[in-house]
Amino acid sequence: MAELTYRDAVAAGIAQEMRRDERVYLIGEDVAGAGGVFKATPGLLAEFGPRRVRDTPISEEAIVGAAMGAAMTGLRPIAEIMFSDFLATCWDIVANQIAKTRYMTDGQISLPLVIRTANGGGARFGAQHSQSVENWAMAIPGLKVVAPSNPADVIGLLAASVRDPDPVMFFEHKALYATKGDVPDGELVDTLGTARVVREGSDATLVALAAMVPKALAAAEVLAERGVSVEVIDLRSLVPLDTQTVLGSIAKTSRLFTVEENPRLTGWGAEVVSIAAEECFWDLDGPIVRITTPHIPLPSADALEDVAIPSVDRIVTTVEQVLA
Amino acid sequence: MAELTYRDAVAAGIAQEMRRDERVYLIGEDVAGAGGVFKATPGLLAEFGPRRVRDTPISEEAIVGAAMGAAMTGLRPIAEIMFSDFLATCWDIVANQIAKTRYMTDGQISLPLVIRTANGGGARFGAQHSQSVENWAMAIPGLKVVAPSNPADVIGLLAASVRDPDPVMFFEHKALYATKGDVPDGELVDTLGTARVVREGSDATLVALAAMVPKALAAAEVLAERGVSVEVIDLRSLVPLDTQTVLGSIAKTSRLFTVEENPRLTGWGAEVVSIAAEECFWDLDGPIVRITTPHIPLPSADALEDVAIPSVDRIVTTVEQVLA
Amino acid sequence: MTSTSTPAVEIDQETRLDLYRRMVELRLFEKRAYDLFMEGLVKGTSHLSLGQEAVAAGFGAAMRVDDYTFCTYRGHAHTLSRGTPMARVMGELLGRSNGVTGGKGGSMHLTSVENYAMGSYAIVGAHLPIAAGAAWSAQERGSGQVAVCFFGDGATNIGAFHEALNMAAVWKLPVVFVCENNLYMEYTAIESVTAVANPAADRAAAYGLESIIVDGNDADAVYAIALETLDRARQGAGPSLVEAKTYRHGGHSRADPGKYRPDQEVEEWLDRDPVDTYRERLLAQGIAENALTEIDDDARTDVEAATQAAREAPAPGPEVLERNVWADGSATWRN
Amino acid sequence: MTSTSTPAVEIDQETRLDLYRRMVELRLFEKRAYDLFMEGLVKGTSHLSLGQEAVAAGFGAAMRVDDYTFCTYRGHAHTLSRGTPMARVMGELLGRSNGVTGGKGGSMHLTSVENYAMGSYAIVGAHLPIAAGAAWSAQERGSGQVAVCFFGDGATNIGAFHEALNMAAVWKLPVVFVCENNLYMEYTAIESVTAVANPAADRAAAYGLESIIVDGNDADAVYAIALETLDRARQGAGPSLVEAKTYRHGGHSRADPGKYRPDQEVEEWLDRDPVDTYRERLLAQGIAENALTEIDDDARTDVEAATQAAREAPAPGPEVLERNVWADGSATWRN
Ligand SMILES: Cc1ncc(C[n+]2csc(CCOP(=O)(O)OP(=O)(O)O)c2C)c(N)n1
Ligand SMILES: Cc1ncc(C[n+]2csc(CCOP(=O)(O)OP(=O)(O)O)c2C)c(N)n1
Ligand SMILES: [Mg+2]
Ligand SMILES: [Mg+2]
Repeated sequence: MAELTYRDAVAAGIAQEMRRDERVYLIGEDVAGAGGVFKATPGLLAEFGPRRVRDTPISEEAIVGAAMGAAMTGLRPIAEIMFSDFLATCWDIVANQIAKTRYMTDGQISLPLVIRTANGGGARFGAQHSQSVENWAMAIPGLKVVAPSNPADVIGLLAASVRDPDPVMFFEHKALYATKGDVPDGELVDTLGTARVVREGSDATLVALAAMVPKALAAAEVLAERGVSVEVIDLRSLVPLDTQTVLGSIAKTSRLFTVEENPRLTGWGAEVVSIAAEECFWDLDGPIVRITTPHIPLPSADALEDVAIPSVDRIVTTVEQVLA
Repeated sequence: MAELTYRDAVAAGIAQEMRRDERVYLIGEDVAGAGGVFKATPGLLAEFGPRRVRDTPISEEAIVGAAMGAAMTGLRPIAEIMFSDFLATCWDIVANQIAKTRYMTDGQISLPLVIRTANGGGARFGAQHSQSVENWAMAIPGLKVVAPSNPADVIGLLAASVRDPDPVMFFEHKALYATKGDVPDGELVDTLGTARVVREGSDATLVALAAMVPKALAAAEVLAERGVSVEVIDLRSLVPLDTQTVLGSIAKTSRLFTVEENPRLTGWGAEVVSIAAEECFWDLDGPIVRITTPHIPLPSADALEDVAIPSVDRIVTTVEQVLA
Repeated sequence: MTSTSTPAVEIDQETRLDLYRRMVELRLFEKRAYDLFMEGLVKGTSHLSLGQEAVAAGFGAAMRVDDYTFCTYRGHAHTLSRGTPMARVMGELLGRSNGVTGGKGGSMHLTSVENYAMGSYAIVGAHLPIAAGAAWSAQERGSGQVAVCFFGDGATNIGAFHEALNMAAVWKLPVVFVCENNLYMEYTAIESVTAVANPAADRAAAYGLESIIVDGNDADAVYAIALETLDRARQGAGPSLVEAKTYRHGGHSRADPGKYRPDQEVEEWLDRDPVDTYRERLLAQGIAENALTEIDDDARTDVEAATQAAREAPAPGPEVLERNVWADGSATWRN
Repeated sequence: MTSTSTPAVEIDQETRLDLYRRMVELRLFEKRAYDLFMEGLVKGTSHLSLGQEAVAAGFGAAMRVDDYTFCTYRGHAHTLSRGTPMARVMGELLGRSNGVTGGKGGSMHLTSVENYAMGSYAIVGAHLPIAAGAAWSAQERGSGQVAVCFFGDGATNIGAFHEALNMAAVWKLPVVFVCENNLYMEYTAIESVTAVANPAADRAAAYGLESIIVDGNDADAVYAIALETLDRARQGAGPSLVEAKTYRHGGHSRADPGKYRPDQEVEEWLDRDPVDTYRERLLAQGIAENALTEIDDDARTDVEAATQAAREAPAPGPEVLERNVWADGSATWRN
C-alpha cells in the first residue's frame, strides 16, 4: 500500500499497461518530453522510449484519428486530449467515427483505444478550459465513459479501459490531480460499469461522479451531524452504467439526488433520474432533485467559479431543504 | 392560406427575413447555385444575388466561424450545416466559441446568427447522416435550440430565430421535408420557447419533437380508438423550454411519456423527465416512461432503421402496456 | 515528380488485362447499381464511380494484398477493387442480410476487413487521419503494409486533410493520399471555392511533399504512380499525395442528372472514357479482341449473379438491430 | 514579398516613439503580471508576451482605430496595444469586477469591443475562421475595416487554420493573419511536429498567397509589413499571412521556467530583446535619452496605477454569475 497522488496514479496506470502489453502506445500534445501539462505522464518517455510515447502537433483530429486507425490494425493506443473542452475540435472523429465504426461494420472492426482527457473546473481556467463534458460522450452510442474520483480507481479503471476491446473515454478531473489516496501494491485491474457505495445511509441516495464524490462525502458528513443519513454512490463509469447499485440504494433510502458538475441541461444526472423515475417510481417517497452547475458557461474569477460549481454547502442546504 | 411543403417553408422563411433585413445572409455548401441538397433553398440566389446567398468550400469550421465573426460585427447570418451529423466537425466553434462568447465577454459581444441543419433519420442514410443531435446542442449553455414539426412552424420559428439576438440552432427534420401543411398568408413570426398542445387528452401526456410529433399524433389516434386519451405536446424548442405547458399538462393527466428520436442516453427527454420528477412529483400517478431510439448508431437498411426509430406501433404498445 | 500519361514503368500484358478487367467490372457494377437505384431497390443514397474507374483499378492492381484501403461514400469501386465479392457489395446497397455489413452500413459504409478494405467514410475528410493511423500502426509493427486513402477534391478544403497530411509527413508514415479530382463537390465546382488550381497537388509543398498530378482516366498512368508511391512508402520514405484528374460521368448521388455541368465539358470527358480508351489502347497494342470480349462477358455474368444474389437475399431481421455495438456483440449499456 | 529587418517605408520619429512606448508598456505590464502571478493574485493561468512585444506594438501602431483584433490566450499585449485601459486588463487577470469582462473571461479571454479588441480565444486555431468572418462582414458592409488575427506557430497545424486561410483567400477577405513563431508550442518545439521549416510562410502558397517572413523582434519591420498588408486588405486585394519570427523570454504559462529550451538559444534571443534593441536604435538615430526615459517613467506609473486599481477592485459578487448568457441579460432557459 502506497500513497499516491491522482496525477501520479495516471502515470502509474499507463506504465503498468505499457509494461504488460507492447501494443499500448501513448500519444498527445506535450505528453512525452514534458511529461504532460498536468504532469500526469512523466517518466513514460524515459521508460518506453520515443516511439511508444510520442508528442504530436496541435492537431486533435489527427491525434484521435491516428489512434483509431492504429486501434483497428493491431495497436492499443492511448491518446491524450489535453483539456476535455478540446474534444470539440475532434468530435467528428470521436462521435461519428470511433463510436460508430464497430456497429457500422457489423463487428468487423474493433477499436481498443482510450482517449484520456483532463476534465472539469475549479482551476480558474475559464469557460473553454473547465468544462465537464462526460455527458457529451455519454450521449454517443458506442463510447464507454469512465471518470475516476481517486488514485486507486485511476489505476484500476485505466487498466480496465486499456484492456477493454471497445473505445473508452477516460475523464481525469483537473481538480483532483493533486489529491492523494492509498493505492494497493501490485497490478491493479478494476471493472468498468461498477459503481461503488462510498458511504452508507438511509434517508437519501446521493449519486456523484469524479470531483463531486469528495464533495458529496463531505456534505454527507455535515448532514450526518445534523441527523440526516445519506448514502453516497460514486458512479465511476457512465457507460456501462451500474443501474443496479443506484436502484438498489433508492429501494433502501426512497429518495434520490444527483450531484453533477456539468451544466444542468441533459447532464448525466438527467439520465439517471429518468431511469429511476421509470423503474423505481414506487420506491420513491418524494421528488428527485438534481444539484448541478447552473446552465451557464463557467466563469474564470475564483469568486464566481466557486459559486457556480456545486459546493459542499449547496449540497447540504439542498438536501436539507428538500427532505424537510 | 396556402399549402406548402416543409422544404418550401424553409425557403419561404429565409426569403421573408432576407427581404426584411439586408443584414441577413445565407452561406453553406451548395445552398446557392443548387438550392440546397435538400432543395430547401431554391430561388434565394436568384432573388438575393451571389453576395447574400453564397456557396462555401467543404469547411464546416470556416462556415460557422464566418457566421460568428460576421454576427459580432453587424451581419445576421444564417449558416447551413448540410447534415446535423456534420456539426461534429465544427463543434468547437459552435459549442466553445459561439455559445460562450456573450457570457465570456460579459455581454460585450452579441451573436445574432442561425445555424440551420438537416437532422434525423428515416432516409436510410446510415449512421453518419441520420442522427438526431438536438440534445448535443441542448447540453451547451448559450445556444437556443429549435426544431419545428410542420411548415407553418418552420416559417414562424425561423423568423423568430433570425430576429433573436442570440445564436439559434435550427434543426430541420429530413423526414419532414416532403410533408405538407397549411401556412397562413402574410408575414409569420412565432415565439421561441412556446410549446403547443397539438391534441388534448386526459389519461397521459406525450411530449414529442419534430418528426416524432406526427407519430405521437398518429399513436394518439389509435389509442383513442382503444379508449386511451392522450395529450400530445409539440415542444418546438428545447431552449428556451416551455416547462409550464408540460407541467400544466401533467397536472391534468398525471402521467408522462416522452417520444424521442435520439438514442436513449441523455436525450432531451431525460431533461424533461428530471424536471417533472422534481417539480410535479406529487402530480404523477405512475412511472415516467421514455420512448426513444435504442442507444445504438442508426443502421442503414430500411428493415433495420424502421425498427430502430420509435414507430407509431411502438408508441401505442408502450403507452398501453405502461398504463395497463 | 509530376507524372503524366506516359508511365515510367513497363506494364506487362497480364497486368494490362487485369487493369482492363477491373475497370470493366467496376463499370458494369456501377451501371447496375444505378439501374437498381432507379428501380427503387437501393433505398438511401448511392454515389457511383462511373468515369473514375481507372483510379480504383490502377491502385487496386498495384497494392499488396495486405495494404489497407480507406475510401469515401463513393467507395463501391475501391472496395470491389480489393476483391470484395460483388454479391456482398450489391447486397449491402440493397440493405440485405448478405451485404458486407448485413445492411448496417449501407452504400456509404462498405467495409470488408478480410479484403483490407478498412471502411468507407461518409463525412468528408475524416478518414485521412484514420488512414494515417493505420499507416502508423503498420510502421510500428514493421509489417511493410501501406495505407491508401482515396478522397475527393472537395476534401482538400477541410481541416482534417491538413492535420493528416502534416502528421503523416512528420512521422514519415507509409500512406498514399489519393485525391480524385473530378472537378465537382456535390453540385458546386471545386474551382469556385478553392484558392489554388490543383486542390491537392498545389498543397503538397505545404507538407514538404512533391507535387504529383496523374491522368486519372489512364489506368496505366495510375498504376505506375501507384507502384512508385507505394514503393516509396514501403521503403520508409514517407507519404505521398497524388492528385488524379478525372470526372464522374453521372451526377453526385442518387438520381442527380448533373445538370450544373456544361454540356461541352461532359462531352469532352465522355470522349476520354477510361474504359473505352483503354480498350482501344489494348487493341492497338495487339491484344486480341476476343480476350477483351471474354473479360466483358465474365464481368457481365458476375454482375448478373451478384444482382440475383442480392435480390434473393432476405432483409436483415430485427434481431440484429442491437447487435455489435460492443465487442461482446451486444448493445448493453447498463446492468 | 519576403520582408526583412529593413523596412520598405520611412517611419517618422513620432511613430518610432509610439512604437517604443507601446513596447515598454507591454513589457512592464507583463513583468508586473508575472509578479502578481507569483504573488498568488492571478488565480488561473496567464500567458505572457515578454519578448514578443514588437509584434503587438507594430500592428497596434499601424492599424486603423476601427480595425478588428483577434488574438489568443497569449493576448494581453494585443488587447493593450489597441488602447484597452491597463487597469481593466489587470483587473481581469486578478478576477476583479473592474476587469474588462468583470472576471468572467479571465486572463485567456480579454475582450474590449470598444477598442475593437474582439476577443482572446483559448482554443488553438478557432479564431482564424472567426476573424475571417469579421472581415467578411467588413467587406459586405463596405466599412473599410481590416481584421487582424494573431496566433502562434502551433496553430498552423490545426484544421481551422487551413479552412480559414482557404476561405479568406477565395473570398478575398480583408484579413491579415499574423503567426508569431516563437519556436515553441507549450513545451514542445514546433520544428519537431511540423512538416515545413516555416510553419506559416511555407504554407502561404497552398492558399495562393505570398510567403512573408518578418523579424518579429524588430518593431519597425513589423510596423512596415503591417502597413503593407493592412493596405492590401483595405484595397480589396485580399488576405495576407505573415510569419513573425520571435521568442518568448519566459515559459509558456504560469510559472513554467521554460527549461526545455537550450541555454544558448535563450541567450541569443535575449540579446535580441525587442525593447532593448529598439531603444539602442532610437538612441543611435539621435533621439534624446530623456525622451525615452520619460516614456519609461510614464509606463511605470501607468502599470503601478493599474496594479493599484486592480488590487483595490472588489471581487465580482454572486449576483453576476447568471448574468449575460443571453442578450436579455439573463441565463433563463425555461419559463
Ligand atoms: C464534413 C462534410 N461536409 C459535407 C458533406 C456532404 N457531402 C458529401 S459528398 C460532398 C462532396 C464531396 O466532394 P468531393 O470531395 O469532391 O468528392 P466527390 O463526391 O466528388 O467524390 C459533400 C459536400 C459531408 N459528407 N461531410
Ligand atoms: C485545440 C487546442 N489544443 C491544445 C491546446 C492547449 N494549448 C494551449 S496553448 C498551446 C500551445 C500553442 O502554441 P503556439 O500556437 O505556438 O502559441 P504560443 O503559445 O507559442 O503563443 C497548446 C497546445 C489548446 N488551447 N487548444
Ligand atoms: Mg469531387
Ligand atoms: Mg509558439
